[in-house]
Amino acid sequence: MTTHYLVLSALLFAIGGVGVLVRRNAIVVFMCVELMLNACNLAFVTFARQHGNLDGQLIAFFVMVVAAAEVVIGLAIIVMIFRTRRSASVDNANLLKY
Amino acid sequence: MPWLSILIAVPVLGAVGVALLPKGSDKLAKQLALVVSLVVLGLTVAMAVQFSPNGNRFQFEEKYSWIPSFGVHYGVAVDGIALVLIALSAILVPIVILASWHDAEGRPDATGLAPKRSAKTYFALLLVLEAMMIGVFAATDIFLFYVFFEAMLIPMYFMIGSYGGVQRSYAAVKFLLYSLFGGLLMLVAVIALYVVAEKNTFMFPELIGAIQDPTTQKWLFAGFFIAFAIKAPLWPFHTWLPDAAAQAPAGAAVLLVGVLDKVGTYGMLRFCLELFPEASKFFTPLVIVLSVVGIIYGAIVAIGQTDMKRLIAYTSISHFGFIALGVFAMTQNAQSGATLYMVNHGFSTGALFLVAGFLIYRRGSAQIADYGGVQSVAPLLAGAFLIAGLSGLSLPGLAPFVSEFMVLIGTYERYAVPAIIGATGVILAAIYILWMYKRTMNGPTAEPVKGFTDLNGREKWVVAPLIALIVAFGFFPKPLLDVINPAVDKTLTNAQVTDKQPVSTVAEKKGAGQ
Amino acid sequence: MQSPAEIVQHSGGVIGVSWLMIALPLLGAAILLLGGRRTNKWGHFLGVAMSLGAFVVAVLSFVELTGLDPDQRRRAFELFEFIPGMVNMGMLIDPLSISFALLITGVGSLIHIYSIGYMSHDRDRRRFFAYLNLFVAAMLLLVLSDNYVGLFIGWEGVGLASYLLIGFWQHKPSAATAAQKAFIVNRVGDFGLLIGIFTIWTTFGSLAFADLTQQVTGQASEGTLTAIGLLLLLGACGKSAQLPLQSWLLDAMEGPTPVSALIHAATMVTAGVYLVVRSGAFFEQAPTAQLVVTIVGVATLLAGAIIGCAKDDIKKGLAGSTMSQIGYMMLGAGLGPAGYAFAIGHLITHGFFKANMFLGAGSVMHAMNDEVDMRRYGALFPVMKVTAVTFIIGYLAIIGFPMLSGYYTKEGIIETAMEHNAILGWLAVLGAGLTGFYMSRMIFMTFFGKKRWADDAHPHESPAVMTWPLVILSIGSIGLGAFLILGNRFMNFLSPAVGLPQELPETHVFGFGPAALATLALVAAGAALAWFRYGAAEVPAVAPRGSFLTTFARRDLYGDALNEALLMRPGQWLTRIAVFFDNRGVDGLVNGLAAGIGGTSGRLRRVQNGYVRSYALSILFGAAAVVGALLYVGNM
Amino acid sequence: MNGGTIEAPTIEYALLAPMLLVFGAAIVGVLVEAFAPRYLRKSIHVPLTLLALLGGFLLTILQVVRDGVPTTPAAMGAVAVDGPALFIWAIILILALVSTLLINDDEQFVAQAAAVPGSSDEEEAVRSGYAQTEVYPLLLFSVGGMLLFPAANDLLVMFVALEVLSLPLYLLCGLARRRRLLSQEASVKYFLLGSFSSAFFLYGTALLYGYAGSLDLKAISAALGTVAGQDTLLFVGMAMLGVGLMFKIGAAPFQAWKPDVYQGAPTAITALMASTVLVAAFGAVLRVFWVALGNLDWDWRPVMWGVAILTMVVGAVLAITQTDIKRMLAYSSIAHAGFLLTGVIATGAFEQNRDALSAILFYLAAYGFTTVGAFAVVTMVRDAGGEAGHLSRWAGLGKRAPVLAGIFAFFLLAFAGIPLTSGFFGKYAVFSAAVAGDALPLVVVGVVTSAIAAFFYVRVIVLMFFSEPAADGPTVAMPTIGTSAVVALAAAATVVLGVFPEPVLNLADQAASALFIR
Repeated sequence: MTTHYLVLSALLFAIGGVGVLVRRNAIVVFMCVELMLNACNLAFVTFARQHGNLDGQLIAFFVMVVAAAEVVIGLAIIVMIFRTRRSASVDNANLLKY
Repeated sequence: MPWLSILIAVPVLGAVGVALLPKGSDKLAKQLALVVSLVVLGLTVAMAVQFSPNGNRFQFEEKYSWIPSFGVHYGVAVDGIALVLIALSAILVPIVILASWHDAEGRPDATGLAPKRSAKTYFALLLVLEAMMIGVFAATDIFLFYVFFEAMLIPMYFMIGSYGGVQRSYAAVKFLLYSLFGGLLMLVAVIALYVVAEKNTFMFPELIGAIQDPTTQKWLFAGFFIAFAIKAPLWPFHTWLPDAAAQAPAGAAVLLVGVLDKVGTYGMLRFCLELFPEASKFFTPLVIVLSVVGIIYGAIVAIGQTDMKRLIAYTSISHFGFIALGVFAMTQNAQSGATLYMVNHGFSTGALFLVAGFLIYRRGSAQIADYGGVQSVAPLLAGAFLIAGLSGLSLPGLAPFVSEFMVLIGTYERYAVPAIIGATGVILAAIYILWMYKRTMNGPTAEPVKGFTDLNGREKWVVAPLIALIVAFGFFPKPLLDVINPAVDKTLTNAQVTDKQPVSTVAEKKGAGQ
Repeated sequence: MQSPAEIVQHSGGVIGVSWLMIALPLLGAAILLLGGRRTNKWGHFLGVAMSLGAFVVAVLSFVELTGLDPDQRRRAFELFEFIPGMVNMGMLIDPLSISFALLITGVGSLIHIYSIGYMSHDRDRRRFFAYLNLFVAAMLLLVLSDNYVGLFIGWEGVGLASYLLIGFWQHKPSAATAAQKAFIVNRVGDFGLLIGIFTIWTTFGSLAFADLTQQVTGQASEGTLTAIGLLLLLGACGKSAQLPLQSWLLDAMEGPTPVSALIHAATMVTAGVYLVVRSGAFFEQAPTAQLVVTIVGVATLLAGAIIGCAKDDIKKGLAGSTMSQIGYMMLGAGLGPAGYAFAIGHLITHGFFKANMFLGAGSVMHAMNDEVDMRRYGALFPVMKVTAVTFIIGYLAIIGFPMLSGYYTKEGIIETAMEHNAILGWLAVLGAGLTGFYMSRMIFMTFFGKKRWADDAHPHESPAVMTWPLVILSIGSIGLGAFLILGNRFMNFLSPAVGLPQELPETHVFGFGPAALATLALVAAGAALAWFRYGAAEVPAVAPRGSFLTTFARRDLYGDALNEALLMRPGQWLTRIAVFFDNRGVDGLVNGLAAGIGGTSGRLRRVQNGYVRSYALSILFGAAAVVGALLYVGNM
Repeated sequence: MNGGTIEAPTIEYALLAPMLLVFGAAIVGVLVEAFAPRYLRKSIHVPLTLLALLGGFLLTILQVVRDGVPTTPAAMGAVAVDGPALFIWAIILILALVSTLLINDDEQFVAQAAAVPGSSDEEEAVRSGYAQTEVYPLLLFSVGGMLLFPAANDLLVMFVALEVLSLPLYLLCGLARRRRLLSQEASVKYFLLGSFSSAFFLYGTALLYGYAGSLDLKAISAALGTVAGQDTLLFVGMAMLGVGLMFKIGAAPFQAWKPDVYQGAPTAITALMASTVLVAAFGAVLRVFWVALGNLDWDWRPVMWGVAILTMVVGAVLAITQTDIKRMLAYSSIAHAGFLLTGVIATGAFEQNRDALSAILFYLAAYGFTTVGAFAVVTMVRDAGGEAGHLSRWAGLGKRAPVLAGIFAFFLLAFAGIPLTSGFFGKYAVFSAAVAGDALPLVVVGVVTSAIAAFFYVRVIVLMFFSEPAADGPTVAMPTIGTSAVVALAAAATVVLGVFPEPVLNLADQAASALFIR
């Protein structure tokens, strides 16, 4: 039963992961990361159900808070670089290499 | 009296003192360095006289716990082998300081510009190096030995890199990395030795016989040996030496080839044989082959050199072949000879490098082709070069002969064929030395050589003691051998080897006759 | 057959201070070398004094030795411990060594005196005397040591002195090259000697002559003894310029003439003979080795003679002759106790007459502005009578003119060889005939015939300091042979040191044996041929192109060409290959490894391309790899 | 958690005091930002930050001296303040304090982060003497996270700590005053990759939770023996958790961010990351792989072997061709992470636990000081464009500023592990633990890569001492008191730990002897 949720969670995680790899826009990349975090949340909640304890559900809340904090920081950084470069493409920022 | 600690401390303090002198006091720095090195020499002599050759193996022992967590001690002591090598270092350093009087300043005609170099630093480094050289021979704790073994690379690295020839940084880096690589392999072996021996100590005397398993012995032997073979250097690990020696200022080259490299052969004799007797026997054929190849190969390549310092470096590779051959021949004569060789080679190559340095200082080139007919304008210089060269080809009556003779005869006792092949080095040595001498010193005087001045007072003082030692020990090596022999005897006992007996002996008769 | 006497350890009397023989000239050399220019004024006198001092000690030792019972005449004593447990330095005074000592110091002193005059115009005369003194000391060390190591030190010491003296005029490239060649070729021989010494040590456990008696050496296998013998012979060949190591001697004539006389005629080059005789305990029990010694001797005596026939350079002619005469000595030394006395006897008389002729040649050169080409000489007899007469006495001695020194000693060798092996004997006779030819050629070209002098030549007799030694040496050339050989005087004298043959040879004032007569006949024929070609006929001032044989002889029997083709050229190639291999191979590997790591680094860093997405990809791949690996390991 | 009654949790405030102090000071810092006038802020922040860090350090010491090392976890099992944690705290706090001294420098941080580089806004901000004083509270938050990270006894707490330590760093990385494009790029890269990897960490956590039903490290360990048939969950979870952790220590193949971020970030922040973050991350790695997964060492050791070898090789080899000093030090840091991993692998063999642990603790302390010192020197070598990052600019520095160059050379030799420097004993300790832990081949790889690594350290020395100075070479800034203190302290630590390492070794040994609380 819970397996489906887990598969879904894994799929979401994979989609997020692939999204990070294929998308250029920093915001979208970041959203994909958020998707990965949410996949984790789904997994936590599923496992909480499976184990019959509430820890997983509790954790999901923590993760949400952390994700929110990450958004705050992340958007600040992305906006900063967007203002500088007039572009949100992550591929544009490659001065640091080799 | 903690003689050895004092011997290590004095040059360190001297180095600090030299380094702390105010800017521009180069002359004072030189004088101070010279005085310090002479004090060390005096102390060494004072210590050496108190050494009793037939007393305990290790004398002037000091042992303090240094890093109990690792079982490391500050343990120093000397046996006959270490004593003569310490004495060698103590003798060479003041000579080198005197010889390097102007080396650190850089000559204007070398590359067109006269680099401003700090003479003060050079002499401070020299003194630091001296402390480490004494320390490395005195260490009875293997960890301490390793510390000195590696740490002494650094001052030499700076001496080559900062004060050397045109390609100095290449040479310095090559020297450092090559040695470091060997050292790190040795580090693994040192660690493994500690772990496997389970004695919770690095004290050498306590670790003798600690490793019994033959396979373990072989691996550990390999770890130690490669480091020593690079340091010595044995063929085929030798290519750093010609570069380093050719680029180093003459004084540094003397210490590099004369003393530093001896740490390699000393390590083989002291650590490889005694700690891993079984493995030593197992690897003996290999080492002997490497040594013999080194003797011949070094000599042949030396013949083909066009640069004086490189040539001398290659002769040393040949000579290190002899030393390693003697060490691994595992006979009393060969090992005593090898130890004596280490000392004599220090004097002989030292003299050769220094006199070559005087020449190069005058001409601004180390190329043999740039000279010719020096003997006509500077007979003393040429004479000193000749004597140094002759000692390099082991002319009887000069010190290196005794050691080469002992090495070969001792090797012959057990391994006749390698000794015979090695002895052909005698012929090759004559070729490389005399041919170099002829090309530089004989014939019509070359135009740029005409203005050469003969040895000045300072240079005479550099050369005279070395030549005196070479001649004196050539006819009367007994004082050195008396000190060396009992120590070698102990080494052989610990290496579990006994001398071969002659087929038909005249020993009884000899005993009755004399 | 009588074995040598036992060596007695005893350090009393004059013999007890016989080390002064070595010490005095050594001191002289040290003072002259270290004293520098300050000693220029009196340096040569010091040199002579030191040499004479050694001579005096030698004479006194000799007198003391002859005063002892024959079986007490081998005295050795220790000076100091050299290599503890292996070698003690000590002196051995016995009839053999004292004979050499007398020759070395005696002839040596005469040559020292001669050199005062000969080198008077050289600004480095002091250094010359220092080297001469050094030579005398080393040579004495060679013959007076009581062990092989001391002998070897002296052996190389004379090699050094020879090197220094051949290259004395080092500013001449030819001299420097000749010196270097002499040293290196000698080293080849030294290599053999060294290995021989090693074998002696490992076989018998001692290097002292006192220990190595025939009883002791008899315990070893003949194979070992043969090996020892051949190795020692290799050493002897180097020092004594025997085939195949002869090539250096002719070049060595680049040195000042007194050097040629002392070192390359009278003393040093005979060290090989000394070595063979001294090592009799090995050779006598190794017939194969002895045979090789005689073959080498005969081959060299012929080769030297052939070379001597074609040389126009007076010194090189004499050098070929020296080679040849040492060949005789070697032949004698290879014949065992029967030949020793003749070999050493010939060595001593040769020392006199050859030094005599070399110094005579020097005197001629001195007179002719250092011209050495005999084709530019001729008709010198009238202008320098003393030189000419003494030279001719030496000449007569060497060709074996009856009653003169060479006659007895050479005849002794030929007779003994004949008894031993007829082929060797007849070849030796042939050599004597050749000697007659080439020496006569030399006399006729130099002192007789027509003047072929250079335009600016004004020959004159040399000063007394040079002629007196000639006179003294020529006296020795006349009488010494008869004194030594007749009645086996010398053989009996030497016997404590080298033993005696089973039966003593008969000696005659004039021999009528077939060999003796044949020798005389051949010598006469040779002399006559020389007279027809060089005395009676016009000698061209420029050497004509000769036949193949002449060219063969002129070019030293292609010895140098052979060396060049077999050793030098391959050696040069080997050196070049080795240097190349070292730079590109061994060092190339090291540098290549470093470059390889550097190159890898340079390529790998391109992976770090600056795109954050590829970084993420690497993380993802890494994560996949880690997951996979863990699953793999976990399910194993 | 039974029947709706909620028990008030017990919290050992005294035990957590150092961490709480740091977080408290961080919050005060935020308040200062909010209320204090601009001209006062800096003069409040600096002492506040330094005092908080110093206080935390003293409290840590006090804890050890007064109460010894606790044997049970604190805060309801969420935080374990045990021997290793206390030692790590002490290192982090002192290194953070030292790094803060470096931050104390207007030269490094942007006047106004919001101003677009090169715009008139920026000029205006610079002219008005603005300063981004938020740096200090951000730093304190980050340090607080670092303290919590290795002490977390619960994967959730660890995740939170990870984010708390990371988020401020993302920001700090983007605040460089010069070369702002690089700095911003570093920031965005670090942020994206950091959050990407923390997603992995979290997913791994989730899977482990699924496996064990708890996030408590001890509970996970206990579940290893009882839960059957869920191996895939366990291994995948362990792998993904590991990925998150390995990312933080910069192990290959998760090292890609390190060079870019180290190069772009303000040097003081780089120093902080290179020292304290590494220490904290290794603390967490040790705790997770020891307390939770220690019984699985047969499974994770082979994988960690691969990671360690790859890390050492990549760090050493890639560093050779670097041309920027900070980038080179970043690769050096990767190589050192590899060396440390050999120590981590050695902890797997149980009887060697203690030696390996103390070896790593010593290594971290030694390396931390040397690193901070090295970056401090980097801040002082400047040319017109700010810090002279390109190595070619360092040519001949030994002649212009012999003392500084000498000290830097000494740091480099310590990195290379030359005897008589702290680096040598660190390396020795770790390698000897690894040999004892049957990881001899790993040690051989370690020494070979050390030899390779030595090349690039030595190359810098060659440049500084053996090359002729460039005509327009960089100048050496007159160091502030703070910077010189940092350099002096780091040099002193490198010397002292290199000659008399025994006291610190002893301390590390004692810290390790208590082991991690299970």
